[in-house]
Amino acid sequence: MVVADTVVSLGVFASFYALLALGMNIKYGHTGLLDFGHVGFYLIGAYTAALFVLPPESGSPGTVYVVGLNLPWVVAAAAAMLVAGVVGALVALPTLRLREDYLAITVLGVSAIFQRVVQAESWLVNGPDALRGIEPPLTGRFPVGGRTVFGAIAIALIGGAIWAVATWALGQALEMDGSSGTGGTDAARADGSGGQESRATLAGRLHAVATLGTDRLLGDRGGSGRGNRALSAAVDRGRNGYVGSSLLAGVVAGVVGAIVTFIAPVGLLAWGTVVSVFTWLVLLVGLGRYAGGFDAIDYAVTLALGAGYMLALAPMFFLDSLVLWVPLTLLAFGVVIGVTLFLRANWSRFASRPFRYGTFVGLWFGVIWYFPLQVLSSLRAGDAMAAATTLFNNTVWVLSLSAPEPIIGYSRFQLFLFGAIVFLSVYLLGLVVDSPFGRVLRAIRNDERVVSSLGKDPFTYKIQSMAIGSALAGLAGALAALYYQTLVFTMFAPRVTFIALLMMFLGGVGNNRAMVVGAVLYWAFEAATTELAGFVPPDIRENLQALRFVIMGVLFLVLLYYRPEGLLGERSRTGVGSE
Amino acid sequence: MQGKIRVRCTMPPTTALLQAIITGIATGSMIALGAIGLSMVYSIAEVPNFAHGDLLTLGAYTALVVNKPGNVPFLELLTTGTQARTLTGTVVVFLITAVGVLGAVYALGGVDALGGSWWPTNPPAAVGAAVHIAAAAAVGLVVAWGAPSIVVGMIFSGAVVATLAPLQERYVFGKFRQKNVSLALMLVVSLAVAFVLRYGIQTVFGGTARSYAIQPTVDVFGASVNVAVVKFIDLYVMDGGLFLNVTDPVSDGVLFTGSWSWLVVVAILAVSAVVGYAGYRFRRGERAILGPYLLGTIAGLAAFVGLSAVLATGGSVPESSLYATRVRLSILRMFIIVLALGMMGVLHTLLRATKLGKAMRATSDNRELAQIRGIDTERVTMSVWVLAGLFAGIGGVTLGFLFGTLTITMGFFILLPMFAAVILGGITIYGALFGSYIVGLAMEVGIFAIPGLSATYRVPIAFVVLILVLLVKPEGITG
Amino acid sequence: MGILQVSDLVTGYGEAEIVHGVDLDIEREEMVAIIGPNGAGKSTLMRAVFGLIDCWGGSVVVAGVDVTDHRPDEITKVGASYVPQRNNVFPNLTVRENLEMGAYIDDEAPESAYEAVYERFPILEERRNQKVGRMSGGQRQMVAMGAGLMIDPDLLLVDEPSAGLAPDLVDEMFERIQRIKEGGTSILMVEQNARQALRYADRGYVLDQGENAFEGPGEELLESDEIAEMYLGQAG
Amino acid sequence: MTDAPLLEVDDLRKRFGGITAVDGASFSLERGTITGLIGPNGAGKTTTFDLISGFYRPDGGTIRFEGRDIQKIMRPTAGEKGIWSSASASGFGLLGASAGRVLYGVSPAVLGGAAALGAGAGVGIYFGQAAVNNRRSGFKHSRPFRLARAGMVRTFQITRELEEMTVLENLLLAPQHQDGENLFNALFRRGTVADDEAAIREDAAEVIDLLDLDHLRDERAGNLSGGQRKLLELGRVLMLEPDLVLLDEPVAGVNPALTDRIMDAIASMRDEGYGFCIVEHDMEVIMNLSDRIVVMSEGKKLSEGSPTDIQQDEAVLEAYLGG
Repeated sequence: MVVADTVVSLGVFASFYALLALGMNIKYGHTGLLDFGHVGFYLIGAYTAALFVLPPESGSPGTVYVVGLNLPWVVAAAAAMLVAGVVGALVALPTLRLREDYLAITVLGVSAIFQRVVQAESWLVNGPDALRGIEPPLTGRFPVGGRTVFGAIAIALIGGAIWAVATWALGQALEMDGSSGTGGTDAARADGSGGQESRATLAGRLHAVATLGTDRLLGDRGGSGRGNRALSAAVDRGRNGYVGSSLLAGVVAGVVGAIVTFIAPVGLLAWGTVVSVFTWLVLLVGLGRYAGGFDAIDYAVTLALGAGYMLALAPMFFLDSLVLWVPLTLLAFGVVIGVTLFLRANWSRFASRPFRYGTFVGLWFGVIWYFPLQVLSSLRAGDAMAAATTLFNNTVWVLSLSAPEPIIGYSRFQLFLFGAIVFLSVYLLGLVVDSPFGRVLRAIRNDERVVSSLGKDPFTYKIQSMAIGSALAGLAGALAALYYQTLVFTMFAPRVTFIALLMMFLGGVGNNRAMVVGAVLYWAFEAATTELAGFVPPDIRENLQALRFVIMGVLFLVLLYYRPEGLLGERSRTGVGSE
Repeated sequence: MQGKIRVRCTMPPTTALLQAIITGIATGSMIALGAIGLSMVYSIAEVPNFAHGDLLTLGAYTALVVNKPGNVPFLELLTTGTQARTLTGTVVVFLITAVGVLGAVYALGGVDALGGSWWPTNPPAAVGAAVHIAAAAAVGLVVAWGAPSIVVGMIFSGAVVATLAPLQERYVFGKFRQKNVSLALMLVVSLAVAFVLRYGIQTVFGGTARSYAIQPTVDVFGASVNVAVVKFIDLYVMDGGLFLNVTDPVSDGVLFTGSWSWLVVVAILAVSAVVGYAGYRFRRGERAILGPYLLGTIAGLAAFVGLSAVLATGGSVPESSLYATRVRLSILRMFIIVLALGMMGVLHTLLRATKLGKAMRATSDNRELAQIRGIDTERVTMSVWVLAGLFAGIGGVTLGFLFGTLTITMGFFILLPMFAAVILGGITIYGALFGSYIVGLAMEVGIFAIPGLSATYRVPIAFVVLILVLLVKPEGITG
Repeated sequence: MGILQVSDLVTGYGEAEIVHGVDLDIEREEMVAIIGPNGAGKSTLMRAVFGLIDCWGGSVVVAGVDVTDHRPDEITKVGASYVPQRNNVFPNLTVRENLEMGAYIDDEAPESAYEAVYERFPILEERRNQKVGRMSGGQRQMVAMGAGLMIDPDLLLVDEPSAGLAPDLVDEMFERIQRIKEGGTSILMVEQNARQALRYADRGYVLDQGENAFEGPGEELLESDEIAEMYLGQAG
Repeated sequence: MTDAPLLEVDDLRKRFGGITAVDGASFSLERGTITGLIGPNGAGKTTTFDLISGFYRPDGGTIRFEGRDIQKIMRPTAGEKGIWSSASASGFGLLGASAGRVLYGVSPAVLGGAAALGAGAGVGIYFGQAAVNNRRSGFKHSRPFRLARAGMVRTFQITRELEEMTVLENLLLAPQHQDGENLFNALFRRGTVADDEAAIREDAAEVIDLLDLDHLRDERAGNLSGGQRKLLELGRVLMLEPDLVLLDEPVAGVNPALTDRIMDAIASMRDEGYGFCIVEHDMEVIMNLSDRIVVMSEGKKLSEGSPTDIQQDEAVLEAYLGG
């Protein structure tokens, strides 16, 4: 099966939920305002964007709404942010002076009011019935095959962006290597001996190639295989090193890609393969860096555990009877979990880096699902060709190969669009959080009275925080409206707030980048369990879907108890050069 | 006479305001059923429990085990029809009930509590155990015998939820309290618990709406009365006095007819006032279970109702009257009002008359001083959870009964008005009762008073009231 | 065997060590006052003795039972009772209920226990059905004392009984405490009002910066110049 | 107004529930001096501090800072009134519009009219409640940040450091009127903000140097010892450059070596012209440091004078030892 599509749509979900979590993080993580009514601003953003995008006349029969402005989606998204932000500030005005528990409950009430208004006022946004016909941007222009002007532009944009981000990420990975402290590197070098060195150079070479020479042009020489001098220079430039050369490389790669796909019949295929393979390579380098001092044994053990978890699911595939596979699967899972816990308790390698180990076990699980598992059925049928095609399709994830000729489908474009918005939001919020403004917010979270005694009005800051957080929720809502194309009031139940909280605590309270991780993890779990639900008879599928929320809730409680700072934790702010 | 308007009154018009007030009292009672438990947990265990609404849902669904076992997963194997059980099924219900009762006792302090350590006097362990087991068996027998009656369902739900609610404290909230987490984090924790509970119920029962199998008609004074359908209560003001007529629109039967001359009306009012005042004087200066105001009110009302009933003379619906009004009220809603009053009475007695209740109030006032005085505040906390569970179980069944259908989100929708009531009352138990009726009245009267407002806006009105009050007094009405 | 022995007690809040090793010894039917300047750790010491905060070191023995780090309700059961300085009544409970809570560990307080308290504080009988939250500071103090006496304790710990009282009530309060002592209860009180306290106490301990500074019979300490100096410091 | 005393407290009163915490205290203090505020427990010193620094609303009496009533300083500015009234207007305008919609339908005229009516009502309600507050109930503002901006800053008896922030960040937070505290600047005028930040960092480096906190620069404030926290609070005050500093027990729980350093820092700041008002229980410190001492007892001023006068004052000793 070509599961790249599934993963891409998962990424789209994750992107607008990441924005929702980012909004929550500004409110709670940075300022300490517990907003249980977060979903209310998501709702406002979604419906505002919908009304801006919809045409004046009702799109489909039986759809009534107050006004349709028929404006471009960019305007709609901006309006959604603005309206949600203003409403957020207005809601905050009377409620912010309350105790934290009163605040949480009151804003929850406010979000319930919003939901009821949408439900009751049929003239506004079609009342209890769905609001349909929201047209996502540029849907008509996709899929593109490459040999048109629009296709070339799209490819230049998408390919360029992916290239730039991947190059930048590669640079970051190299930097992480350099800045992880002299002690760490020395130790790694000591035990990793030659292998570590050569890998560092390999990654460096890859980066040098990836920048397409633009690093020389800009003098961005960090990490291009020139050893420690260059590395430390990169560290000196701070976290934003490589931005220039990555951007420029992205532009070059985009232009080259566009030209190639425009002129050559196999250009698109070639371009897609190169871009995809490059992203896989960057992922590999990143993981290698994250693994740190992992050696063959570590990789083998994590691989075994990941495969073990996958194997535990095997009875499900081969046994049709529910009564047979459920207990077997549970038993197998119990055994693997037992082994994991045993290793964690008794094996110092695991015990010292449980999260790194856990991440790799999960990764291997994902890798097995993504690559070998998808070709299993073809192989069993003895169709090696089909298996190879599937494998290739999954590898070249940027393209959709199911059509007669390779194309870029709309979902890829959507992922690129939403991903870019998330990327930009995280970047801008990073600026905000690291500025003196963000410092005041964090001070308020610590102790409002100090802020007051230093001559700063906590109230105005809290209002601004509520406005920014709500605006982000509004943006998330706008993207959601564009993605779903249909809005019903039931989509904005308080459950959504809970999920945003979950993603925030999962990633790490107060850590903006972690919101993306939280969102991805949540949707990975969601997608995995949905797939599992396919194996049970339809009449109990609903029960099983509820069960996964139970599991999610229990895991959330466990997380809150044992690791309230989240998986990634709060980004350390000890300043530059704290060594 | 020029000024008098003669109304033809075969069918008096509904007076919307009066109707709204009476419905509001019923709604307030409904909110109070849950708000009592919520406020106890909030003020004594210091947990703003978002899962409380879902405890009510749990209570509502639990009653299905007794009422409609054929619709309950796994239990359906032990049934012979929708409502009838096999012998094994009956034994299972008996056991669940008995274990529920014992579990609630166990929550008060482990095995020692089963031996009676929580009693005001310290009995020998054997005696305590025997009494507890006998009580559990008795309740179990009542439930097993009385099924599938919905009233028995209430007892069953009460016992089960009273056992389950303390588990939240023991395995979740208590653990987090030991870590000294902030109130905000406690809110998040309780939200997660709510999530687990709600979808836990859905995992077992599935997402489809359920309903109880109940006999809508009961025999009252020989007449068959449908409890779920509204009754018409018509009041006529005439030249000569008052006339009251209660009818059942379905059977068209007349449930009550009475008329009073003005003289009698004045006499009844006067005597009731005197009795009420006497009751007040009798108790003045005392702060017992029946304080002066409470006794005065009860005595006055009792006198009023009693005298009215005794002095009523029959009559027929008058041809014309000065003023006539009709209020619609179902027996069910009346039952809810009475049930809420009854539960408040039980709670009030507990808080005022028993040592445990006083310890609860003391702990709510000042936890540290309570410890200094030798109160085992942990046991007090657990008993609060048991009580909250008991009330939630009973309240949940009542809600399910009233709504007609059981849904997964029913508890959550009543949770918001409950929280509004509790916060309005400044997070005190008595304040929450007061707040419940304020919120209930505001919801119903608000819907009535604002034309064009659909009934969907009930909950929003509760919150608008809450926000307006908090704007003026951020600490709540009684805080 | 004394009623209370505190040896080498170390305690504090959070990370701040406030009491650095204090020794106390109280005989039966003795009244002992702890005095010392603000911030000397007097109240902290009391709270540690009664199990409200953890002891970091040392031990507390009441009536021969080691109660170091026991829960307050367990310490109550050995026959000790504590009247804190602030928040020492339940404001939403009536006087009678407050007293009842004082005797919580008894199954059912005998009516004579109430009578005994009412005898000491007649005003409380008059107002037995009144909510304590509506009473004046002096009356609250009486309710707190009364509740502390309900179990007829062997040892009564009193934290600043004179705080917040009008001057004419202060004497009265000390005399009442004196009478409680004469009734057979040992008393340990912390007092800001050093002179008054030492006048009534059999012995006094002076705490300074969380350590024992002086100890001796009340009258003797009263005369000491060093005490005045400790309170007001020396210009240098 | 420069000849007015730096701080003038006149007949200050504050009650909590049934207890009178401050009962008619009056005193004043001057620029470039250190005034000690002492008294037995419960004399109302910390409450007086809370009143002066604007954290509580007084029940009676006035406090003047540099000749201006602090109530006037804490009043909302025209800009704030504008924001509040327009927020109120838009809120009620929205309410009006929805009411119009519900009652009379969607005609734009009705909606607009109802919205305008609602907005008018909103403005009216805002100014109306302000007027009622001020005239009827003698409303007293409690917005301490305005006082800090005017040049009066306080520390806390139990230190309130921002535990999760580093020592450096604690200091960087303090200065007034930072460009980067404005969201717009933080995003769009990053150059200016960076320059501003660099200057503040330089100041902070000096303060860190002065207080000998070098080795702790990047330590989380929550990990500091009690004495170091006191130093850090003092450092924040230094970063603010106020006219008047209110110190609540600056050396409580601080070891002698650090105490000396804190005292030196205070004395040298006094010489630079800062005014100080200090509550402290360590008599040695207060007697050595203060130029003048105000003794409070039972919420009133009992005595006032030089340290030597106070030490010889029988009434003061009586207040401490009790009658």
